[in-house]
Amino acid sequence: MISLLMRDITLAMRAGGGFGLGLAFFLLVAVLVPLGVGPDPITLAKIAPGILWVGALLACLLSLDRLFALDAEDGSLDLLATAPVPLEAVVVIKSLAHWLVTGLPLTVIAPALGLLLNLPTSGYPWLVAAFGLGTPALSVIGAFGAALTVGLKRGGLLLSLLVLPLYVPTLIFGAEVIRRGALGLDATTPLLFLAGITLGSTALLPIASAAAIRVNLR
Amino acid sequence: MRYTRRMTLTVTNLGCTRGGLCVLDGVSFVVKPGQILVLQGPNGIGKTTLLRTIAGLQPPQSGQIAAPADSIAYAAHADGIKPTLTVGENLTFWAAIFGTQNISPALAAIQLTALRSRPATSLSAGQKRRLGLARLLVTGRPIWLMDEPTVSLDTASTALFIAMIASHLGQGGSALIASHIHLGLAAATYLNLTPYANHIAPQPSPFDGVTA
Amino acid sequence: MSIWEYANPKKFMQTSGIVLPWVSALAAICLIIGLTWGFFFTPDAVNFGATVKIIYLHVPSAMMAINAWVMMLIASLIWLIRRHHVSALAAKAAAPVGLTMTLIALLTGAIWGEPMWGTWWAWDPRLTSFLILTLFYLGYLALWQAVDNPDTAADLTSVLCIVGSVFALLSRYAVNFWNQGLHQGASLSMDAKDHVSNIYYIPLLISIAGFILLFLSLVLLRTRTEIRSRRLAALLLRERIA
Amino acid sequence: MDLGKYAQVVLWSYAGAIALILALIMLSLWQAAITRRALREVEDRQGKPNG
Repeated sequence: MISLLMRDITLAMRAGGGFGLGLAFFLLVAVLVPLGVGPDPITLAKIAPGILWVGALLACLLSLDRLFALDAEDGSLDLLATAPVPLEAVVVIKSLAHWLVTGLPLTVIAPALGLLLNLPTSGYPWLVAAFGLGTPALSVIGAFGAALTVGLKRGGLLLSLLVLPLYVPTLIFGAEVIRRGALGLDATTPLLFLAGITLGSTALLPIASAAAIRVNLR
Repeated sequence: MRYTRRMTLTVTNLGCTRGGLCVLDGVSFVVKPGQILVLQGPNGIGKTTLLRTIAGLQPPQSGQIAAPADSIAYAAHADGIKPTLTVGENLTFWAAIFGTQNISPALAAIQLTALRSRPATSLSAGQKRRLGLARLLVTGRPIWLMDEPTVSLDTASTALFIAMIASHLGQGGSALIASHIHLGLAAATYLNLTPYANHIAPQPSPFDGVTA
Repeated sequence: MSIWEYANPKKFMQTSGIVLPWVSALAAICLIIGLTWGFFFTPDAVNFGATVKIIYLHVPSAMMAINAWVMMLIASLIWLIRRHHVSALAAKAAAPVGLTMTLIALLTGAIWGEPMWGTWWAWDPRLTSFLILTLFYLGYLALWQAVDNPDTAADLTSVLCIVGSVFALLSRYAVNFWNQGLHQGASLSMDAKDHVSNIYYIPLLISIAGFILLFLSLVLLRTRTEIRSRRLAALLLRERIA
Repeated sequence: MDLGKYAQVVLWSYAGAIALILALIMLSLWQAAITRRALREVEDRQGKPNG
């Protein structure tokens, strides 16, 4: 299974792998919003948690529809399905690879973008904690959406419509953690909810995703 | 490498569907170790569907497929090769998935050792096909299901393919090949699927008897 | 898991053909009685004035919006486990009705809230969770449209419905967390019927019954249409290959 | 039956809700009719109504 992880990461790193895509998009969102909303630090500070999270959601969504579609096109998905490897494990590994390539880098550069949005200093540790615990859920839930739409023609748009409502709990709790952190309050409760959602979806969703892939391979 | 256990594939009275439509019905055959069975029939008769059903990618509509667990290796039209990875990386990946360590014998068998570190994008269609066949070698599984293996292979590669198959059979392996052209394999038995094609009988639909 | 199980759409068509006229007639009666009684013959509430009359639309539609999704969930489970085509098509038929009920709940909730909250849309937790439910309905319907093979579509939408239900529940409580809530308190609580004094209570019961029967008749009608279109597709398929 | 200052609110709610319900009913009936007509047409063409 490690070989699948390594392969997916090398694929993402190689030319055309789309490694920097999510990061660039996230940076764009963090730059465009102040241009749209105006430079006033107070308003920016207030909306910073929400903007960072919505930016992270969309950045993840960007690279998700290729998650299974690439393998389906060149036949790897069929061969993986007949390999001695459970499809659920394949889904978990691909979600992990997607997180390492997209979610983790977002968590690393999020503080820098927090500066752009004038996030209060007390918010930064909570920002990193929220992103670290929340972005894996984005990859796992996104993988479920990608599995549902793997065989479809215009799957990309449909994927967003299916996945964004599923992102709502992560978005709300994630933004809440940063908002409370920014105000200097203690944000462990929403953080625990966030972690709970991530762990729950990582444990259960791959089963649904694998079932969806099997249906699509039929 | 010798295939330790004797692996026989037995298919009895198999019916399979494509897009909800029953294309083949009542197909029965046995592939013993050391045997090749070539499925023949015009395009669209359901050769690929039959192979996919036996490989387990889709449920059969009727009939049974009996084969020891983990004994079937499936090679489809598409070879599952990542263009941005090199030949060696592609094969090492598939070897790791199937638990094989060393890929050099497989590379040697299809004479791609020289291209080991070349990215797969620069391979010709024939070389890609040979890499797909090499993948079968690294699976270590005795029963090969192959869908049109000789497509886009030139004469030299086809000869290579035949030699590879022969050595596979020599070690107790077997092969079920779907091909609309005659492969010229000496030890092969041929099965024409036309009699099993199912376009005459009307499809039994769950919605029969529903009227306006 | 054979391709189709004995679920007899033909028998469903016969029984639903008999039941449908009665259910729709009863639905019409209940709706007319419930709404006219509620609209014309109930006094103004002490702090709500005439707007109390909107509960006869908001409460039943809100209830049906949620019950429709629950029904779709059960139908999806039946399809996945027992492969009954009728239940898969019933789930597909119920989705637009559930969506309409959600839109009605949103519309009446927003309009009703306007005098109290001073704005047309106040991001109140309960109304917001209906907004999220609308997104789930849209996603579900879009997935049905996007897949051509009906059996694959039924499988995929069933899996989506099951996963969606869990996340809809999660969103429901996450939304509470996110905003302390402007929603009407205990004096005339939306869902707890026992707070409603009885002069409003009887017509409310009737209109709820009316909405349930309306939902049933629409789902029966739409399921029959889905079954007929599947029958049509099967006949055309035979024609094409014969 | 004086609706007081909230008349607008109540009337708009009822009008909107009833309009949505009627639209759904019309859509469902229309779809039912179309499918039924198409099915009858194919059945006549194939001459075997019970399949």
